[in-house]
Amino acid sequence: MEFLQYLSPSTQFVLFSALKIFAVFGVVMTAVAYAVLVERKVSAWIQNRVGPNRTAPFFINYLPVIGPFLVRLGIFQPMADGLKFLLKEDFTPNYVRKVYFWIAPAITVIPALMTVAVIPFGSTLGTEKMVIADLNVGILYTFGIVSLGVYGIVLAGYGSNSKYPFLGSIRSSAQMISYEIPMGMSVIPIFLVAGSLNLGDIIRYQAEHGWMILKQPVAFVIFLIAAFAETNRLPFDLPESESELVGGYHTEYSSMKLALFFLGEYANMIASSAMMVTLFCGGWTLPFVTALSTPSSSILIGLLHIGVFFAKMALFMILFIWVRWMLPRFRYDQLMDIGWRRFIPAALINIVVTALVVAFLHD
Amino acid sequence: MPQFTDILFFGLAGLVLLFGFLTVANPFSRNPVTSAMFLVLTIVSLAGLYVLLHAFFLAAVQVLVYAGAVMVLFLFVIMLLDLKEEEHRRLKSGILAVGSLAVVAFVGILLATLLKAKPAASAVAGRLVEGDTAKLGTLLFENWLLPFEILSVLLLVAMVGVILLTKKDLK
Amino acid sequence: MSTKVVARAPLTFYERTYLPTILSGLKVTAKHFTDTVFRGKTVTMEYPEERWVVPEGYRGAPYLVKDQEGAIKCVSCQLCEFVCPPKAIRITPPGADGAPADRTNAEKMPKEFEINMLRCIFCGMCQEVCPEEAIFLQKDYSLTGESRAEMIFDKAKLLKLGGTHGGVQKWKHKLEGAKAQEVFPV
Amino acid sequence: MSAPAIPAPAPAAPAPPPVETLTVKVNGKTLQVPKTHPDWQGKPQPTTMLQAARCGGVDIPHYCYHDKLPIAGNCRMCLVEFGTLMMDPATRKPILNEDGTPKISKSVLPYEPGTPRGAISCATPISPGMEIYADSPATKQMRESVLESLLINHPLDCTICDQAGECKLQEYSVEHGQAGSHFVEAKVHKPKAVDLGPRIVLDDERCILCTRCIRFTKDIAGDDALGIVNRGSYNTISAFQTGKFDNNYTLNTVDLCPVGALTSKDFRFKMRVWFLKETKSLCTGCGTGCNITVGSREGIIHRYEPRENDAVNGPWMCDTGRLNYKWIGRPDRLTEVRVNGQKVTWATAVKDIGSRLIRASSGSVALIASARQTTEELFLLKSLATRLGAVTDSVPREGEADHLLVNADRNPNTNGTRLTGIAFTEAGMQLPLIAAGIEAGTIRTLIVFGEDVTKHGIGPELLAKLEMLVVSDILPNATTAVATHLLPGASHAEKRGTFISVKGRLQKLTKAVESPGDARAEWEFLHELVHDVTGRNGFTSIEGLFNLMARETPAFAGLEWANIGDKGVDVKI
Repeated sequence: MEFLQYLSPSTQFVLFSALKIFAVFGVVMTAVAYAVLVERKVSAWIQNRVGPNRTAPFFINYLPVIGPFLVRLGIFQPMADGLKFLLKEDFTPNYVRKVYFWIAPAITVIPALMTVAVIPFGSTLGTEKMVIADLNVGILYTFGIVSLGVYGIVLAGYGSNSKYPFLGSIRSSAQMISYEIPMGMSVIPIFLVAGSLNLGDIIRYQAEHGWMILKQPVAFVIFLIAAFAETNRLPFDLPESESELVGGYHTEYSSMKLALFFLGEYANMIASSAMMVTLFCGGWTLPFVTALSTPSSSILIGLLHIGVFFAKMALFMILFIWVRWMLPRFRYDQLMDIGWRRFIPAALINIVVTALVVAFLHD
Repeated sequence: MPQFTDILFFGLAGLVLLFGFLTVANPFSRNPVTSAMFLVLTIVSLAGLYVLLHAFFLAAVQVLVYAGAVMVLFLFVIMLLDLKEEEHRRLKSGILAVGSLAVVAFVGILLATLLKAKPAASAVAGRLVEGDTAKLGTLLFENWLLPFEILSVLLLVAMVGVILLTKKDLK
Repeated sequence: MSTKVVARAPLTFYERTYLPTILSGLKVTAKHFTDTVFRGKTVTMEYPEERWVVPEGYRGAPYLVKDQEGAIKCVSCQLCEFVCPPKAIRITPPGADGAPADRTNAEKMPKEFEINMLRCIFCGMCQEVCPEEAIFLQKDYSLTGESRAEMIFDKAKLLKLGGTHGGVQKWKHKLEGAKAQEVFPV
Repeated sequence: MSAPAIPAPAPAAPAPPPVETLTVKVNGKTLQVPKTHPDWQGKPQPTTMLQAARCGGVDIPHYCYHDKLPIAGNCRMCLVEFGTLMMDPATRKPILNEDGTPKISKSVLPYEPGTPRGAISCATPISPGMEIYADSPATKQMRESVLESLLINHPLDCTICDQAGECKLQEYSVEHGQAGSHFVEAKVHKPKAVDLGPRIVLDDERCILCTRCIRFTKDIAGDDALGIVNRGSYNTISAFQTGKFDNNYTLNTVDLCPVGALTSKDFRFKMRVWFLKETKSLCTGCGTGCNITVGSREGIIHRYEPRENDAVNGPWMCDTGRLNYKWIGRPDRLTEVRVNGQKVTWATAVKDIGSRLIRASSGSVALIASARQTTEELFLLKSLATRLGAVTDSVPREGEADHLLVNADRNPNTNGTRLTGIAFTEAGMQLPLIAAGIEAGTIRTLIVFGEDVTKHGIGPELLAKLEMLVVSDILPNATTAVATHLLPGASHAEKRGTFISVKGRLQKLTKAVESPGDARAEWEFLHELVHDVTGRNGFTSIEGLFNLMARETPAFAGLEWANIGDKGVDVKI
């Protein structure tokens, strides 16, 4: 590691940023693949089924006990799924609007992955901050990018040139715009309390003053439910709603293009989970353990911080998945009603009350 | 790295112009959805320019509000209205003349302003270095509170007007 | 019949928070989850290892059967072909100079008998209609093939799969009856 | 054949003479029934009860009775209970009831007055005031008993019987029979699959001894070949006199046989009759123009059957015509359009022929049509020839006539060639002229439809001299082998159109099966060619084409396709 000393600061910046991007990208992709597995497994278990338990690569025969156990858990299923998506026939119906049909999956995935850039997924590793871009307007960046995600779905519905995808995309654009507002409003009290838009600062604040979820439970509930709506997960998966719209916006898609939509959905879930961990659950910190609530000095503790962060994130992911198999889909008018008539007023009141409290306490 | 930012600036500025042109006069497609999409690209490129100016807040808000919300509603409306490809309109000489006049006038005013502007005019931007939201807030709510409030009242009036216009049966 | 309109009770505030439904949902899913994971209560049948017990009266694939003497029972009357709703059965009759039947006294036997198992809907009409008790729905439940052509079962395959099914052997009885009589004076 | 001809629909036909009628009651319904009906020879005979019931729309089941055969009255199936007017022996006047209706005496057994006595309705003439009880309980019981008796020795092997599906025994068992039988003894087993003649297989067990076949062979075909031998339960049909049953009308006995005793060797075990699509068509074996029903399944013709038309063939047809269908499904049928040996599309070939014909000088074209083509095709060819100034002719085909149906003229449409003007008086007169023209080089283009001209004086060496040889045919032959333009045609079972029999009966063909490959009905491409060459309206439907022809040809004046009907109309020849 000595040679790093001789590099200029900007070169180091580029080098470490690239490293972090690759690492985060790899981790997110893997997490997406295994989130699908967890989804399948959890759904199976909730429904008294077994779930995927067959995929076994050739080398598994050499592992005596652990091998069959891993196979039963379906650990290798994501590889088979990925391979299948790659090898399936990529069918483009001849009536679609080709350009939009092709770029829509990409537009869905890119914002989902870009959101992860500002998440501080650890304290420091050596001297390097464990965040790709330490923006002082981090949360606004996230909202900006997330709001672009809707284009993928809208264009998929438009490009498919078919009625069910179109209905799905119309629903989704309305739904996502509606829920961005309460979501954005729900986080304002956080910044009022923490006094910064920088996500690192917010974690630091929580390490010192306790988790935000305790101080802002209303904001947390609104954010959580809005996150479900933003990621098109049940009970708000009206853009897909298999029972009425066949498959919604991705009805006409197949093969890798379809896979990209799923990738986008799960990447969004991961990003939302990460945001909730950061904003409400203390990020990489753990209360009552001093070593884990202050920026690390050693590599080991740094890695532990990352582990804590991912563990919290995984819990939220499981919540996302669990809710999907627990609740039925909302009706569209109910969805809109909750968004506009419940959450927006609630978030507004929350802002006002928090602002008053903060103002009086400061005085 | 001044050269690098310069390259970025000219690249982004070029993109803004290109996408802007494609928004209004796309030689390849007369599809309104395509125009809207190029407008989104224009807005995103513009946000890139803001980032170059270190106005991160503005950049984020630009993307969030215009690209993320306003343009989605535009698309929504275009799709719901089921607009077909625009028909080729014949340009009438009168309209063409008025249009050209407007362009010339606008460019003229712009050039005049730019020529008059002194480098020191970017002092405000200098104060907002690193896109500090706190400073922006102070500026907005202390120096220009009245215009800000007037603007918000104006928007409220517009909203009320829209509700009045769309309401079918008024008592 | 008169209709009675039952007024729907208004939701209480507690109910309108959706919390009770969410909690009861959580209870149900959590119970099933723990049942599956910790008590191993699953409804899944892991197919190649565990086999399904075919219930009585199950309608599987129709196959041709032979009688106890190994003769083909089908006489190519084509009633099954006629009655088959999806037109899955295709019989080629022997024609005037076809091979003689391998069963005494009944002069006719199908030259070719094909069932397209991809078309077959396993309704059992062929079995119902067969006057010779020559076709029976068996208990097969996993008919698979790698090509469409493979799923068109010909006479040899149907007979092989069908096996033996005894019966009254009416043609044999006819012949025995004829033999028992005096020689016919033509 | 001496069946009365159905009068052609003529607008000014005189009103038919008044028919003498009798009043009878069938199933309680009073009917006016003609006093006489034509018998099998067409002579008027007193109306029978069966015919009277038929006039009232009541079908009395019967096996041995057949309209066109002498009455035998041996199957007893048509037994009915009936009653006659009770007559005062002194005054010979009907005795009346108190309410004024005549008294009816039901027929009863003479020694057992309580038991109704049936009469065979096929042979009992009606008398005035007679009442026929075609569905009384007594009649029903008689039918049940007769059927049970007929089925005593029946083998019940419908599964392997070719008659199944059109078997009167099956039909009546369902309609009039009962499910069980009182007969418990062993059945009499008779010979099965007896080789009765070259085209007939006999299954004696199934025979109900109605003797329809015997009567037909003796009285209609004039070949007293069949009879019943042995006694009692051992009665069997046999070709007892000559030992062979091979006249040209044997297969009619298969149609006549109400059960599956007589079956056709040709159709034996070939297809169950309920699969056959029945299409009304014509036999093209000779000039008689017998009406037939084509039985086909999925594009394969399985049999011809005669279709009753008293104006032409009655209910019969000859064996030669009946078995003359196998060439239609031959694998060597012409299926490709070829120009100079290259496979091309119809559009290309027809365009090419048309453009060449337009350039041909008047008199340089000759056209040989076939009297096996439909009248519409001959008409199209004639209009082509007229435009080109071409010599036209057709090929005569003669054979031996017989006493019943077979005509000496073996062409089905000789009158069509005459009436359309392809051949005027004597077919084949122009053939030597055409040969000479080709020899001399004046005829440079020859159009041949459906004939092998190498067998009719225009040899391959002459054909080689031609600039263009357009040949349309169904099967390959020496002429099609040297054609520059080869157009695969359709057989009569694959197209629509009309034929005119030697007696001037214009009758319709209906399409039964699809043509193989690219083969097309000749009129379908001829109308395009005629349009290309003459510029006249090419009708894309056979109806339009026929009506155009009828307007332009004096012999067909006033005819329209829609008015021809299934049995045809007479035209002036």
